[in-house]
Amino acid sequence: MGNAKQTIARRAGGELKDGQIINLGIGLPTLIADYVPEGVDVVIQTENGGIGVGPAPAPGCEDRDRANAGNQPITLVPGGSYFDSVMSFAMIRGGHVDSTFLGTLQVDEEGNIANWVVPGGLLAGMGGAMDLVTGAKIVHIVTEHCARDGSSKLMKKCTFPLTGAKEADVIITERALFRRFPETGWILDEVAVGYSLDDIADCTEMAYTVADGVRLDAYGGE
Amino acid sequence: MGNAKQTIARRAGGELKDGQIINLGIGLPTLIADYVPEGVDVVIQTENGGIGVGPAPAPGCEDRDRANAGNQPITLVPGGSYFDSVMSFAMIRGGHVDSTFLGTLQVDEEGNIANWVVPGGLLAGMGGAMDLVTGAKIVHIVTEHCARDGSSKLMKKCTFPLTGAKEADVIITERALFRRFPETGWILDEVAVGYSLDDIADCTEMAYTVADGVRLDAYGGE
Amino acid sequence: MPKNKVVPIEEAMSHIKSGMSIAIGGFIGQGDPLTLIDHLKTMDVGDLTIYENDAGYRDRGQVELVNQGKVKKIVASHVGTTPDIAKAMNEGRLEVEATPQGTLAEMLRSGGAGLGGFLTPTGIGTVAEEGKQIIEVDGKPYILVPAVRCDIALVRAHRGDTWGNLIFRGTSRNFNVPAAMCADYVIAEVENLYTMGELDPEAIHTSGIFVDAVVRANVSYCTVREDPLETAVRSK
Amino acid sequence: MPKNKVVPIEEAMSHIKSGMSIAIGGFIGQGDPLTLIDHLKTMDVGDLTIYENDAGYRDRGQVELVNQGKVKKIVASHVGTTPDIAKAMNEGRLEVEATPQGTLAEMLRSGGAGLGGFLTPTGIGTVAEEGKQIIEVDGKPYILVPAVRCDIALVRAHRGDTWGNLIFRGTSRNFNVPAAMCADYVIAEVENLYTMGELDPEAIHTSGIFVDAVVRANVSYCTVREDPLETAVRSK
Repeated sequence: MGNAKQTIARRAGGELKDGQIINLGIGLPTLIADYVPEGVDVVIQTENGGIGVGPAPAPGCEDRDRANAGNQPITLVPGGSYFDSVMSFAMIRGGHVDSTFLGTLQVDEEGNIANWVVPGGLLAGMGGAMDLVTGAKIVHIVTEHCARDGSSKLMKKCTFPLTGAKEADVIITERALFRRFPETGWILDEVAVGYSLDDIADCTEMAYTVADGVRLDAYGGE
Repeated sequence: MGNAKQTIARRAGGELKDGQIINLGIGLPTLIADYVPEGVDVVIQTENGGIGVGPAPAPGCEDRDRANAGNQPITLVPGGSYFDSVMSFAMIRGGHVDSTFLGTLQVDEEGNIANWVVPGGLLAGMGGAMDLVTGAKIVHIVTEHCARDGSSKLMKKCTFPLTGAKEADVIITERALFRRFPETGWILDEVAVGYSLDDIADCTEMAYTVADGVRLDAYGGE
Repeated sequence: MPKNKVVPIEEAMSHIKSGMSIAIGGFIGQGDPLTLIDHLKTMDVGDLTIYENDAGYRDRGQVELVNQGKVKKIVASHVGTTPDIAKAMNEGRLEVEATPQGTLAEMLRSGGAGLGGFLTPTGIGTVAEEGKQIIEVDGKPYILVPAVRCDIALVRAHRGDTWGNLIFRGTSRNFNVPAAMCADYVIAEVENLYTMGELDPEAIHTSGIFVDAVVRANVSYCTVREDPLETAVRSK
Repeated sequence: MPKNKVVPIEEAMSHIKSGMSIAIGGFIGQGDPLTLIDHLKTMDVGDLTIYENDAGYRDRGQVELVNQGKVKKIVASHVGTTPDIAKAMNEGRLEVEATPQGTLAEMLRSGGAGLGGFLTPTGIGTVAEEGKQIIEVDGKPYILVPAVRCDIALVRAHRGDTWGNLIFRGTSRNFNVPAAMCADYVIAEVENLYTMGELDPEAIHTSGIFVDAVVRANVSYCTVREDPLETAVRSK
């Protein structure tokens, strides 16, 4: 089954739809590129100024002018192109990116996301995350279910400064998948193999409704 | 001496400074390109999306994709380039164009310009004129001194809808040249050969001050 | 791999319905999407609102749609190159909203960029202020111009690939770039169609991310025909 | 004919004075103008305010100016790739204003485009709202972000001509484009210098209209060296 991060990335890959334009955050979300299902073509936008991101270059073929927002070397697929930061965020803010996948520190009942700064911690900055959660049509939060201290990252109310208010649409952890709709709030749609409904209730602080057709033993069991 | 339009265009050419970026309005202002003084290099921007406009193409070499804002065929000089309308007006509005030369229906004591619509007349539209008078560092009004009915185009107060408020910096007619400074209002700097100070006073409705060193018999007498 | 968006013109244009707003690229004939306009002339739609720099040149271009009675309103910077527009206005058949050219370009771009609007100094002290909010920044007044999103955009490009990456030629780029950004469904007619990877990724003017459908331009509207390589796509 | 703007680096950089605001292009090393930053390190100026996406990468780039004590304030979207910045902040030597990346790009572009500001939905309901005016358009709230003009801009391009037309390469384009638009005096270091007319007029990313001085990039910072033709200009 691999570790939690690979589990999350693989399940997130299953969310991809043919023809979508997606943006993958730094870290865990970048792994999703390895789990694009067969027969699904997605176009990856990188906010530092490229679209149509392809496989990493072969060792020795890296190029300082071809990298992603995490400074990892990239290639472009045929049809990809480069642009400046103004154009990149016109794409993102303007709703031309279908889906973004981002890690988080906290996400809450209202869909608030806090992923850029810990109060009292070192300031790094929000980078492009605030624009991405505002502009992308679907915001996927991909994160381990609990913080290192064992507390739930899926909270009643975020305590850290927000990245976006009411922007999260889907949460994918190694244990469960939730979808949020304006009328219903969070719906628990899938429980990963190895966890029970009670397990999810125990480690989830935010309120949610269990879907009528909730899928147990999900995430592929092989 | 040629006709009034050529006289105006020639004197306007004398205003050009080496290295300036200029934009020439449709009609009379376009003629100024023929009167760039020896040793002065200017770069002509056309608001429909080109910079470095050069001589008209030879007959038979016109190209539908290379034209100015008046749809006249153009060429570009080496170093010139093309861009879209958003970028063009970023240049214009952002103060990157040094000087614009525009014809007018009326111009007044406060530097107000009215050149885009006659009340009750057919609406054409302001095109790029409002952006040009707002954004260009120096706004030159190049116009015949009087309207066809003999009334002064240099008025106490514009009666037509304005193109720009307090934007005119220089007025060049076939009879005189005025410059406006915030503290002084309009200063009469030059009187063309063939006209007296009294002639100018008679055909000018707006208030102005005669410069101490006003140049009489100006505009080159040959 | 990005998707092939080349479709028959009928299919692309079927997205246009009566009452819609349409952004149209071009500048008095330079880069006007005449193939798409010709097709629109054959369609039974009306009550359109059009955002464009102008209404075409002489009797050609968007003015033809006006003469057919398909257009309710034009938002443009200048309609003086198409005499029939003045006639339609005078006869009460058409509303024209004159907008400064730079403001119009920025309105469409802002809509495409997800902004709510922008502050421009252009038109302060003129009729362009009318009905608009004035906001001071550092003591200087600006007009708050709301962004515009359209239902449809029609543009023309010199080169395009099957994903909708577009390259324009000369001064035909103009309003084609902001028009292509601002609409929910963007149709590009391309004069010379390439497969993906044939256009220089450093020199794309409009990314295919903005484009929904690619159709072939009518040969008679192509300024420069490039030698069409016999590829599978282009022989369609 | 456009003017030759190629000048010695000392002459170009002498426009930088203490207390000035400087926009710097680049993205964590991609397209950072390291030649100009190296020169700035040798100059006796301080109290600078820098607008940039980040502070460089690891110990290289703008962070070096911070470590020298030349910088009062950084307005950036992310400074996490340069650990010394956190140290300087904690020790009270540096102020950092975190700004969403898209907002920062648009701030500089707006300043360059003569706009007073723009309305963005980014950051509504977050600290990005703080001290900012909220304006509703069609019932949706937006943050009013004032445009930024800087005294100086420093950028790096892959290709440039002697008038300052610039072409960037790959993802090194990034903030170099808006930075080059927003400043009163714009200095471009170019990796490969061409005479006017050698660059494709359809493929210029930044027009020379925005650029005031062109200098040669240090050879060791050039990603791809093109065969320099022996022209009069380039042999200078």
